[in-house]
Amino acid sequence: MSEAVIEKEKPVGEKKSFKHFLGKFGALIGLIILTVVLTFLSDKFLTVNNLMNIARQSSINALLAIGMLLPILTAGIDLSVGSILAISIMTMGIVSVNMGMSPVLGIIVCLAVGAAFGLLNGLLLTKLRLPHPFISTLGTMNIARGIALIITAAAPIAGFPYLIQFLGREFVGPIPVSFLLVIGVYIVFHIFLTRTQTGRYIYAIGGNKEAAHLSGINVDRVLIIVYTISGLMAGLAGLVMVGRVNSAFPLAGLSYELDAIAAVIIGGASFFGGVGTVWGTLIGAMIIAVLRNGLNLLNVSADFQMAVIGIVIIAAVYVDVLRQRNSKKN
Amino acid sequence: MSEAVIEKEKPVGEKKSFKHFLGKFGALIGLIILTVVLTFLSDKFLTVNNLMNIARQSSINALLAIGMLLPILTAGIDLSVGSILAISIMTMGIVSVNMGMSPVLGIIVCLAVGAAFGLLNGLLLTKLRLPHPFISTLGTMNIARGIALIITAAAPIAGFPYLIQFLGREFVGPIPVSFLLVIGVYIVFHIFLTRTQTGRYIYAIGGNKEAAHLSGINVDRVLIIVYTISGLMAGLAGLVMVGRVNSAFPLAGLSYELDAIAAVIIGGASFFGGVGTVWGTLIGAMIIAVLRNGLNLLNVSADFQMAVIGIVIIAAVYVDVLRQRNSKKN
Amino acid sequence: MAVHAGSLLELKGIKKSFNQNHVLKGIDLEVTAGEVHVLLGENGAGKSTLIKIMTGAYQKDAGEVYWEGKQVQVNNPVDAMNLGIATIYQELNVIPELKVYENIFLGREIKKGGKMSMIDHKKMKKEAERALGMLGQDPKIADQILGELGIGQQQLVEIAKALTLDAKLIIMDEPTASLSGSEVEQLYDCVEQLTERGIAIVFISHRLDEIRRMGDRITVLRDGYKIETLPVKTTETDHWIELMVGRSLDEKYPKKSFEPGREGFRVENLKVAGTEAPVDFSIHYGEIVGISGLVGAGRTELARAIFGADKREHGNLFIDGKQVKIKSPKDAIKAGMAFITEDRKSEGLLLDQPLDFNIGLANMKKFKNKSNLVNLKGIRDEADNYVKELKVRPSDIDLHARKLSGGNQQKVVIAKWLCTNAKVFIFDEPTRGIDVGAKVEVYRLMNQLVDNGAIVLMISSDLPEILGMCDRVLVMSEGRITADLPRNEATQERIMKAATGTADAAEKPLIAATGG
Amino acid sequence: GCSDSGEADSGSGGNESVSVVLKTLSSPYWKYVEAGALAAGEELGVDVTVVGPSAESQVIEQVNMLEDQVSQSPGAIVVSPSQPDTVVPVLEQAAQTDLPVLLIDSDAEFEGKTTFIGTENFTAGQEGGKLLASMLQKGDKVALIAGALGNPATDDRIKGAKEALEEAGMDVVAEQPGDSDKTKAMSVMENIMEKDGDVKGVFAATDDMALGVLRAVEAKGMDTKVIGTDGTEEAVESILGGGLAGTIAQSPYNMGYQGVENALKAINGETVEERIDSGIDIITEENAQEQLDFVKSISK
Ligand SMILES: Nc1ncnc2c1ncn2[C@@H]1O[C@H](COP(=O)(O)OP(=O)(O)OP(=O)(O)O)[C@@H](O)[C@H]1O
Ligand SMILES: Nc1ncnc2c1ncn2[C@@H]1O[C@H](COP(=O)(O)OP(=O)(O)OP(=O)(O)O)[C@@H](O)[C@H]1O
Ligand SMILES: [Mg+2]
Ligand SMILES: [Mg+2]
Repeated sequence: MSEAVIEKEKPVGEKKSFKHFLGKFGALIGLIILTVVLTFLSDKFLTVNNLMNIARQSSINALLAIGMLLPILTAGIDLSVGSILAISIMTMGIVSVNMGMSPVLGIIVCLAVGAAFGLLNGLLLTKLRLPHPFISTLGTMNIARGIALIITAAAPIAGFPYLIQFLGREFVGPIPVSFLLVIGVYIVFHIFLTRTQTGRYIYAIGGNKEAAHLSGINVDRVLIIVYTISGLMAGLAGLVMVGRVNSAFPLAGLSYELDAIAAVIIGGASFFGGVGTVWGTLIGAMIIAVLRNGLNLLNVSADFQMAVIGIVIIAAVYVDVLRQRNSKKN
Repeated sequence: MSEAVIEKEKPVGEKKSFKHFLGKFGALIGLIILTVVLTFLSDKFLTVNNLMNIARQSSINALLAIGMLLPILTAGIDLSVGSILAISIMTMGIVSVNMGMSPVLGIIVCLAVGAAFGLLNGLLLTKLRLPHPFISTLGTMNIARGIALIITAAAPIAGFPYLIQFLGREFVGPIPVSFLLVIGVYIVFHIFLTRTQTGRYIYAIGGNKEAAHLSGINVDRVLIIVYTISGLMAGLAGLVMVGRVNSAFPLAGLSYELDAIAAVIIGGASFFGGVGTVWGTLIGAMIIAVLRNGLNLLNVSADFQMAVIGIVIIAAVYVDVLRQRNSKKN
Repeated sequence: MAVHAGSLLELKGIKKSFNQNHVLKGIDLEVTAGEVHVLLGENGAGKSTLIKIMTGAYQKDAGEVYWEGKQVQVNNPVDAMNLGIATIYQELNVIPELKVYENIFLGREIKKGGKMSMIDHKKMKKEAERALGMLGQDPKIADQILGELGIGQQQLVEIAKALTLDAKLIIMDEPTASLSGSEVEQLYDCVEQLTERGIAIVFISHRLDEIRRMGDRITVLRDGYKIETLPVKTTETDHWIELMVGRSLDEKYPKKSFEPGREGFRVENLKVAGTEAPVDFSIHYGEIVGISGLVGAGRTELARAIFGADKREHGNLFIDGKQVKIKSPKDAIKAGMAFITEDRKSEGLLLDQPLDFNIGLANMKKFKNKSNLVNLKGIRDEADNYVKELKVRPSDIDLHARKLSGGNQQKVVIAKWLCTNAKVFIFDEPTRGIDVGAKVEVYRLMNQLVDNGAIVLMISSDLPEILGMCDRVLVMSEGRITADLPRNEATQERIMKAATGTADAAEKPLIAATGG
Repeated sequence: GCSDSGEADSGSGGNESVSVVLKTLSSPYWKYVEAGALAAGEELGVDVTVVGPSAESQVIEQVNMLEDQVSQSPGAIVVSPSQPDTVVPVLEQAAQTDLPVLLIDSDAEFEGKTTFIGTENFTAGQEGGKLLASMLQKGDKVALIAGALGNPATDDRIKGAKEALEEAGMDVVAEQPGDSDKTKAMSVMENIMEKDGDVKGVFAATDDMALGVLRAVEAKGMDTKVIGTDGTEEAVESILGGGLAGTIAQSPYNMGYQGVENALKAINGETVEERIDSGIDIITEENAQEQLDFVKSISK
């Protein structure tokens, strides 16, 4: 009897597909709530200008987060992204400012150094058979930061050529290039993760490493790719950062890994691997950026900001938990 | 044939039990190697005075690490220990310095606040059913630090009464009281984890949460205890810190969670839960302290220190991996 | 095993659904003290769900539960334990990191004194040793880390766990699925002792011979309804099957004989790390070769070594007379091999991924389109076909593997490997936990594979299945092949003799060790 | 063990040793302090060791470093505490062995110290506030960008600046944390401008943050005046190029140099003034070139 009633209350079609959408990107509800609240609290919040600010401000973390998604999907973690960002931009600075070489070379060096350190993470994990990437990436985190400080004697490098600054600085109409880059990268990652063999293997490894191995997946190879890509993304995030502030400094990216991990987890990925989506991660990164922006607009004092950020992180995830619980009940 | 040879090389008794010992605390080899190397590099290293320095310097991290071991044993994590340390000591400062109340009350408040925030972590995790303690403790990390800053207007508090300073400051002969405290706490934890029901349940939950639940274990209750103890240990570590530096400041303990986690993992615990020992954790904490001390004695510059610490973390764990691989082959 | 009067547990009108899937639609069940009450039903019929409601692991949607005549609420596993219900769940519920004896006493540790006192490890170990002894196991394993045991031994530990509970009702959800003959015998003895003491057993199994031997009464479930409760003694097995699947089954072992062909697969001088002697055997086209043996005989280890999942010290593999180099499962799959693993949960499935992902996993290359992207639609279609062919239920490929019943999960693992179009199939306990109807499907499938020119090697602890389906039986004991019996010579006695290792077999390891 | 070797060291004469423990060595500012200390060591023939943790927030790590340096028995200790009170217990122990202790940059309430060399961060902030106010009209909107909350040095600068700005009748519309991070400061400034589009002036507690703020301001095409603190090479270059309006330099090089210089005096028993002002340089377009030349000369 009650079943029949339930059936009636559920019109199919549109509503269902929106529900399906929410089901996939649960954190979206959190983002929407946050947006609504901030729109009420500040009339400056929902302006094109401010939204573009948020888009730009979220881009560095969004790039780090999408890189971070891969290790987390394999039930791993990458603590070194902030440090890799730093070493990437410092070497780029040395090449294209201090040594005055071509900006294109600088960009290549930046990305290559990022990828190389990521590769190092992957090799340490798989070849040394370290028990967990926490160790290998904690090691690299220190090593990369140390080297970044050593090679520059802790001095910042400024005055980058326009080409290098382009990504982090320019606009297409009102839209920051860095945000377009983020969207592009996310689309590529979406295709990579859902449609390529390696992408699917990443989920498989996170779901059950042993089963993946026995199904003929070269687990080590996939893990190496995963960490290399994460490093590459750190390099790319660095490139955007340099464009944004027109300078590179060796302490850049300090503790950025926490924000990146938070974005991934708020976006619905699981630390136990195998679960998580590209778009969820984007929403996670947006939640963090919107929150920071809103607190600035409201001129909330620094100490309260911290506490509020803590509460919102928990609330955002809790909203998702509630949603899941409800959808299970139906 | 080869088996027979191997058999001959294996005298039973003493050697075997030492091997057994190493098998249990693999990181010990790393610690020994490190000690030998440093002894050669600096004649100041292996002096009573310096060893006592190390003992004292390791104590804060050792206390945080033993607290951290519990969440990690349950396949969780506690990112908030550094912030909980801060809020514990700031409230203690307000009570026994600013308000001039009794030091005993201050100590009680310090430990109680630590435990209370740990309890909050546990409740958030279990009652809100947050998917992973990374979220709840990341939230608390921000909340606790924010509150610590708010209630003190970011100002440090100095001039604590002797009783509060006692643990972190005094000596019994040449041995710092803080180190004796660490030993005592570790023994208690050892008994707790190996000999009490709740202790064993912590391992069981980390090994297979579902099976633990079906065996009638109140998983939520155990998790709440786990995070409460971790918070309590953060409060205790704070007490030691205040004694050491005779002051409390709201940024105390910043990023200490990383060192604590590193100690636990270097000590052989697994992020996937169910594996890890008290003594391994102690060795992990000692490795970190010895390394930092040694590098200071050698006047290695901060940037090189970073790089070296990164390498040693990886190496220490790798030594353990090698040992395990060898012991499996035999 | 007489049926004692007086109902111990009574269920009335139990309903349970998951989302839109109505699994139990009003089940009545009565268990009396001292009886062995069998639940029979196809995979996904709701047997495990029903017992999980009894034990408080799931909450019922409707219905009543009576215990010794009084209505009770069982809200969680602790409630059930307090009533006196002990349970062996279908999926292993053990803590691999803890020692065997700790697993046995998990949740009710023996303490030295009062409630707050320390655990008495010594006493627990002793008690555990006793319980293991009752099951004919080496008591010494009590002190081992559980995760180091094979899956069969782990299953025995679970049984020991239930035995040490002072229970009035013991629920066993397919306890014998990964046990072989002699362990099952031990279990029979135990059950007999228990029922004599008035303890009731609720027993689930897909092995009908076992039910015949042990059961007192059977309750058959189908499509969420209770069909009938009937006595074991006075009814025919075929009748049970008919009630269960809704139609009669022609033969339980649809063995087809083929013309034996040339040698297709050969293992030469293969030595698994840690074992004493190398292994040699070969398989010809047109035959199904079985490997029998006791739990822990090393059959799985051998299969894993062949498949490149574990390191081997030495050994050569030949397919169609050509040597193949296999260093990893990847190599093995490339060479045309498939390995249906024994533990579906830990080695077979991505539990939190949908069925199509699971089924396409081992052969994703096949689904790549021109632009090198994975053709998701292709995988879906193919998965859909297998799900229908193997009658996986529910046949929804978007469902996560975790949500399927044990038997249906097993079918998904089989589908994954069929999808690879391999030439050499190694089945490790392929019918573990699947119902009679589905078993027949699997056997037919093996026939079909052989017919299509594939090589089939089947490891099984189910002796009737080995006898019923294999053209040749290899028997393993302590890592060595102790017998190679053609179909007409393979009898239960000869296999058991070779498996338990008679006196002369026991001497061999020493000779092999010094001679090697 | 270690007090013996200490005597042996001082007994040998001539080649004295001074340990310098800084807040960190990972930023240009502290590199200038290091450069000053090392230069003094070279010129005066003193063996100088400069150490510091990887970040200013590593407070206990700094205490550990101080402890490790003290246990090596140098001739004197020069220290710049991240959290002033935290070093007192170690210094008290050191003072028992008559080890001269000099504080630079940040003072601590420690009885036995030989001297404090530096300028108050509060004063530096005040100067910055005054400088900014001098460029604006009464009632103009200004914003403050702080470091990580709880960092005494940046907190004090902000307090000083705020006081000076309010005294001069400015309207402080925002006070937000930039965590001493250029990128974060830039984001914060973008958001502040969204709220108050007509901010006329900004004081940032470090030059790094000031440069981030400037970047945000320039992107909007505004001519908001931005004042930093520290006097780093990058900031001075920006001033020369018409970017930053000015910066407050606390003479880090002098602190380092004078720290070692006076430590040597203390070792040799000469009297040292209790309080030495290392001076504040207010750098604007006029004197920027001078400062740049100087900074360049020391960072080599
Ligand atoms: N947690 C769950 N969520 C959703 N559906 C479930 C869940 N558990 C079981 N089911 C569904 O309930 C039905 C009955 O499953 P159950 O495990 O009780 O079957 P079973 O009779 O024990 O089968 P088997 O013989 O294969 O073990 C199946 O269709 C299964 O898909
Ligand atoms: N991971 C492991 N670590 C240590 N010993 C193991 C491990 N896996 C299996 N063994 C042991 O190796 C021996 C052979 O196990 P294997 O699984 O190959 O046997 P089997 O014949 O397949 O039996 P079953 O699978 O029914 O238990 C057993 O004694 C088992 O206890
Ligand atoms: Mg079942
Ligand atoms: Mg097996």
